[in-house]
Amino acid sequence: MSVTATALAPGRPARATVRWSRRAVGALAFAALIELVSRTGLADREFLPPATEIVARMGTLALDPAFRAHALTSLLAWAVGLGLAAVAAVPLGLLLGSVPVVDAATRSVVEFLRPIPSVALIPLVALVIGTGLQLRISLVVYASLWPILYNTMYGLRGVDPLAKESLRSYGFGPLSVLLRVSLPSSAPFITTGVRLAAGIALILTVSTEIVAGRGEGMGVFIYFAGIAVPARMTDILAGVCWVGLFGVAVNALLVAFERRAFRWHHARLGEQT
Amino acid sequence: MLEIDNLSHVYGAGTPNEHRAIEGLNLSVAEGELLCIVGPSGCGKSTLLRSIAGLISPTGGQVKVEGNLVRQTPDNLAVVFQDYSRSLFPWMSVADNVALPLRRRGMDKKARREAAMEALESVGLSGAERKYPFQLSGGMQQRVAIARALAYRPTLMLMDEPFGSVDAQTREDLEDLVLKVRGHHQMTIVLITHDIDESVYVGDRVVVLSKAPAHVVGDLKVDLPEPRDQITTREHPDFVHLRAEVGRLVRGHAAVV
Amino acid sequence: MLEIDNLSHVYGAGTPNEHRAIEGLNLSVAEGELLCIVGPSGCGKSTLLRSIAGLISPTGGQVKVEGNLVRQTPDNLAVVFQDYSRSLFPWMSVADNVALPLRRRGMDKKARREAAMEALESVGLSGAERKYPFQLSGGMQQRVAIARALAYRPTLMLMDEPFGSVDAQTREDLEDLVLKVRGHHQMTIVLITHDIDESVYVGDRVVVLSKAPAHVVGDLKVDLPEPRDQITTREHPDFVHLRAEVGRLVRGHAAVV
Amino acid sequence: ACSSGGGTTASAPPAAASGGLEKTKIKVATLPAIDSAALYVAIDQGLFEKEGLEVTPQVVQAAPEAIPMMLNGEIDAMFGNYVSMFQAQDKGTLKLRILAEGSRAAPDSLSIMVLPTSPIKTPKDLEGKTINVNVLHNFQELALTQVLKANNVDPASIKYVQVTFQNIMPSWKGGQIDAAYLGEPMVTAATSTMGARKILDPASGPAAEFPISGYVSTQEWYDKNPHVAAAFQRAIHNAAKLMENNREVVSKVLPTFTQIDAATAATVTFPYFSSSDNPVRLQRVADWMLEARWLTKAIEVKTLMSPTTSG
Amino acid sequence: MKATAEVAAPARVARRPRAAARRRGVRTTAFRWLVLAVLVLLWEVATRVAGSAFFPTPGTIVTRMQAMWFSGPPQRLFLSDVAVQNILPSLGRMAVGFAGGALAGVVLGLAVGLSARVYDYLDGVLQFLRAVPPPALVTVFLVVFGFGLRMQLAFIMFSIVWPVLLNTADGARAVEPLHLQTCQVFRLSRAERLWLVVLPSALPKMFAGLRLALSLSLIVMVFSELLPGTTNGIGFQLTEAYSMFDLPAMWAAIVLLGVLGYLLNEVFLVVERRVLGWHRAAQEPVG
Ligand SMILES: Nc1ncnc2c1ncn2[C@@H]1O[C@H](COP(=O)(O)OP(=O)(O)OP(=O)(O)O)[C@@H](O)[C@H]1O
Ligand SMILES: Nc1ncnc2c1ncn2[C@@H]1O[C@H](COP(=O)(O)OP(=O)(O)OP(=O)(O)O)[C@@H](O)[C@H]1O
Ligand SMILES: [Mg+2]
Ligand SMILES: [Mg+2]
Repeated sequence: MSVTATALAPGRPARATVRWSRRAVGALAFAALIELVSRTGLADREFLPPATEIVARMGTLALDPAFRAHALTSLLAWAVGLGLAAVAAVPLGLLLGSVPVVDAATRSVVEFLRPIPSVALIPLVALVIGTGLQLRISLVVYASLWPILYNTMYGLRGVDPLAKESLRSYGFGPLSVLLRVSLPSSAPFITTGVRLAAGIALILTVSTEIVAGRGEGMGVFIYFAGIAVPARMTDILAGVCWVGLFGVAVNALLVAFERRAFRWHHARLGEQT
Repeated sequence: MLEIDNLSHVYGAGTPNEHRAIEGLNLSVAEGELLCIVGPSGCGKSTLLRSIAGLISPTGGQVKVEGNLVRQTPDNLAVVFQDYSRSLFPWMSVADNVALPLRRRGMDKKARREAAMEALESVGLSGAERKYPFQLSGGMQQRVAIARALAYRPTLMLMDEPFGSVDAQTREDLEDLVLKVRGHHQMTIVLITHDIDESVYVGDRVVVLSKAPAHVVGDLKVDLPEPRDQITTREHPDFVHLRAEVGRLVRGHAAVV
Repeated sequence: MLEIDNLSHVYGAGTPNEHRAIEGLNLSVAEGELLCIVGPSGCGKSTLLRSIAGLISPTGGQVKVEGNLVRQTPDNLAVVFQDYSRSLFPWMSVADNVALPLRRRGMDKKARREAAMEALESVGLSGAERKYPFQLSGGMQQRVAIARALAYRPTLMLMDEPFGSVDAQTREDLEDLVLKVRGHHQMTIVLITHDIDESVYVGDRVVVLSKAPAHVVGDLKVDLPEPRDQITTREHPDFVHLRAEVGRLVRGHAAVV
Repeated sequence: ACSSGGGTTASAPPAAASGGLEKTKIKVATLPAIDSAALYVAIDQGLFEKEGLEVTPQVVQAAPEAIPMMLNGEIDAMFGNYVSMFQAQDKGTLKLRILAEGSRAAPDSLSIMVLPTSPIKTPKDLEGKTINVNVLHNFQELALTQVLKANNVDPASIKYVQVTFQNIMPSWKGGQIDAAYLGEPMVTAATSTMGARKILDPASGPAAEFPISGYVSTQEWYDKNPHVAAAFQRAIHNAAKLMENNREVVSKVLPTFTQIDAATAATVTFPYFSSSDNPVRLQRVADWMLEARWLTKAIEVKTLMSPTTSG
Repeated sequence: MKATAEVAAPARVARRPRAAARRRGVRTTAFRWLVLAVLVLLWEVATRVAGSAFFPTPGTIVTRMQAMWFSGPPQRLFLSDVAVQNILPSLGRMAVGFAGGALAGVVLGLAVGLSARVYDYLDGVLQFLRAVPPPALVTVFLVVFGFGLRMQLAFIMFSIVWPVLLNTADGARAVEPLHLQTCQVFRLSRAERLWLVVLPSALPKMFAGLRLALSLSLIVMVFSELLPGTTNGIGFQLTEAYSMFDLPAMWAAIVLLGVLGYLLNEVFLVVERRVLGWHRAAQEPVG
């Protein structure tokens, strides 16, 4: 159970079964809400089918090899994009976060580039590097770079100065201090950045496929379901739900990783292991 | 070994919270000497220590270690910080914390580990090496910080109230440990303490600082028979005399009036 | 006032780092009493304090404050933590830090501010109220934490090595301050210290704990003439005797062997 | 296969060999819409093969997206609507070459429709109303403007909003657009399932047989591959001829590249597929665009077109 | 007199570092502009050499921006009608969307970060929603929120809430345990703990999220202006320009977005510096 619960509402940590059943309750409540909105006609059923139908369709889609191929392509683009973003953003964040001159020099450029929407870039990127998987991947990298970069930079700021001084006093240079103190100390927050980026990367993969998609991909599947007459809303939402579920799974994996890798962090904050 | 020449430090110059911590402080420490610094709370002792370690650049005067002007941290220096709990790395086990600086010594993993274990044992912490700092009591954390500095075998060791959080017996043991290590490894040690008895017992010299802005108001040579001993030394008439002397000097400059 | 009954606490039960900190500890403190606790480093003193404050739930036994089982923090309780620097809020000025708990006292802003200023003055920190904790020396931060607890006017005050980082003179002044406040406001105080002289000087009773797992190995009533005085009390033959007694008990259970 | 001409593939018919094709494999971007059907029919019926060409279609969502692909050589040619193409030509984005005409609006293949309950009864009622288009400033607007003028309706009073294909139905039913500008197969679907009423045919009167899209390449590509271009044009025209009287060949290919199922494919109204190129009718599009100030200068369409080589 | 001399001395000492700091500030600013100027120059050269219609030169772009947006009367800050009709509504949408999303993110983030129970109930659903690609949900948004502004705002909020939420939750969960124990000891109420302790210590991380959300809101604003029913806005102009192959206009919109992003970020940093003053100071290595 989380720390602050101990602090704000002292009590025993909930057991894993309780926690999972709570999650199930949350998910069911959400599904029930959609079911209700759809069945009562609050929203046009044609455009927002009931949850049960969506879930049923998800089941049949899972067995459909064509859909699985779509999913696999998307995941590949997602994984490569996110990986590249992390590999680029963490060192960059360390550099910008620890050398103020570089930060100052590049800030105008970085802040100028950041708010440029990737849709606007699609034709330009397509022209320069082509329209295959590399287009998707580069857009994914472009969008998911920022959360990791910023969380790295802000994470560095939160490092206890005394911890840094300790290492400095033993004659370690700035680089060692960065790698041995600043990086581990801000690692939990950087990982939060990666979790954020994972979500953004997923959204971007699918969105790019929807906007510029051809070939394979979940987005392509969703796009084609959308241009059918009438639009196959159940297909769209079932596809979307698979994407969402994948997001949940990725997040759960990352959280589990955090718990293992940063035991010191969670334990110190009072979490019971 | 260490020369401090007309040192001054002003915090937050130009802000409403401007504070002159040190002003016109002169001090020199010979090789192998163990200098104790006492002075009223908030007078500027830690500031002085940070200047020596090159962690802050003083706003005036200069510090020389082994003849070199201190601009960044001098080589072969170790510091035991007053705020020991924050100076330990929470993501490392106790053993790793102690072994970390030894990387600078070019030791391999095994050698580092052994040195760390030895240092931990010397401060009475064998058995705690696998724990994380937050799993230790305050006094144990302080001893980890001491062990880290000892394992490093510095030529100049700066200790800021290093025995403040341990019980009387352990404190005496640690005092003797420092004396022993100093003898073995030819260390120069600057030790800040509030315990007047301690300053006289471990010091070759005791320097008393004034209240802020700090400067030297007393500099006493401690000429007690070596080796020192917790019982006989403390009963020595010179000890009693020196301790009263230091006490008088400190009391003349206390923080609460 | 305070009843501790067969208290035990095990950290990390079932893990490789399992540690029995307290076992079968019994203790009771009367209303208005000032109890000093001494014991070897890492024996479990802070753990005991946390149990009394309801910050951890002990794995065995029970703690009662004013007859009520402690499940969460009892009313009108103040703690001065051993890790004082971490217990101050870095985003608040010193005055705000001290005034913070007074919100629970239903005081308006002005009254809170006045009470805070008064408490700061009593610990020798008037003039520092606008500063932020990181702008203070270690000893000053510790005094802020003490001022915060004092301003709160608790009926039960728990202090974990509260005077560890201040100079000798200030320490004596603070000891007298605690004695004075206790007399004025009918506080019950539990004070952990490593300074044996201090424990005898301020305490009505001194309890000595064994090394881990901690339990009571000595419980001495201090019957020294009131009011106590830094010079005459410390010269009193009973003082000298008691101090030797406590010293013997502690030494029998030191951490470094 | 061989990169240079000569049609060395075993199955290459003699016609190809004599044509001296510069390359035999080409990629063409198409849209997942009925208008692209000629290309698929030509593939399906082996018409490209007969010319010694192997054509790979690449479905894209909209023409603007294919232009970068064409410019960086990922594709050889593309199927696109003239309005976009002429705008690109006008802005210098592209040096255009029209390889073959593609589709023209047939009666009832486009339609302005309203829901059964709507107060809009005549074209005149459309004044001041909101109508959806797929993309602003495109052929839909261009054609409707002419037809409205012919019907005495002020075209400037119409509010066009851009609504993606998928969202036309919800916006229409939700009342956010007053009348829907639909193409096939939505016209058929809206008529049969919702009882929607037709108010106006945007492909009538002055805009009858309005040319919508064609197959284009860059001028540069055309200069390098004149024989391929000619062969391609022949195959497309031949496919169009085949399709003129034979719904079957079209219905058969529709489900392979659009989201139209076989049942719908059998009933929808097709556009006209051009079996020859006609600069005159195409010039109309450019002229209207200039009139609407969508072009900065006049385009002489004839200079962009290839000589018709098909029978 | 002695007293004056004593007062004067620290003042003299004081001025020095301050002036130095100012000089440093001037130097970095100059440096920044220099870097920018060099990059723009390179851009100009590169686009001239390439000569591609897709990549107009910065000169062309700026001329176009000026003609399109900044050719208005001086009393309207030179904003043209086109600017007033497109840039202002966009900024309005963005501001409301950002405010709403940020608020929701902070509130939800605190709830999730502070209460294990709320975390358990909401975690799954929130993580699910976070991964859902908004473009695929346009139809659902349309059905639930209707056309136009409401849907655009919902869209922006839905997209930017996540960085704020996650970072706030992380910050709220990472509060120094001893701070919370201090609160507990002094029996501070829930609200006081939240307001006086949890919030300030989560602020630095929250600001990281807010800063991300700020430029994200600019991006999503553009996205939202591609949604059905939009009739104005920078995003609208951008797509219109693209569909007409008016590449200088498209680049003008891109550059405008970049400039807006830069300016917003500078404003943000000023606010951050004020709010997090204590944090910066406390983190600065002494001296
Ligand atoms: N970062 C800072 N900004 C402003 N003032 C500071 C800062 N650090 C220390 N000071 C001030 O400088 C003075 C000296 O501080 P220092 O920590 O050197 O004292 P000290 O002698 O070590 O005291 P103690 O024995 O209590 O640890 C104090 O009055 C303190 O308020
Ligand atoms: N969170 C924890 N997890 C595991 N072990 C712990 C934890 N906290 C304390 N301990 C262990 O419990 C024992 C008692 O700790 P405690 O802090 O109570 O000691 P103490 O008597 O206050 O010592 P000191 O005088 O050094 O402060 C120590 O041996 C310590 O290692
Ligand atoms: Mg100090
Ligand atoms: Mg303790």
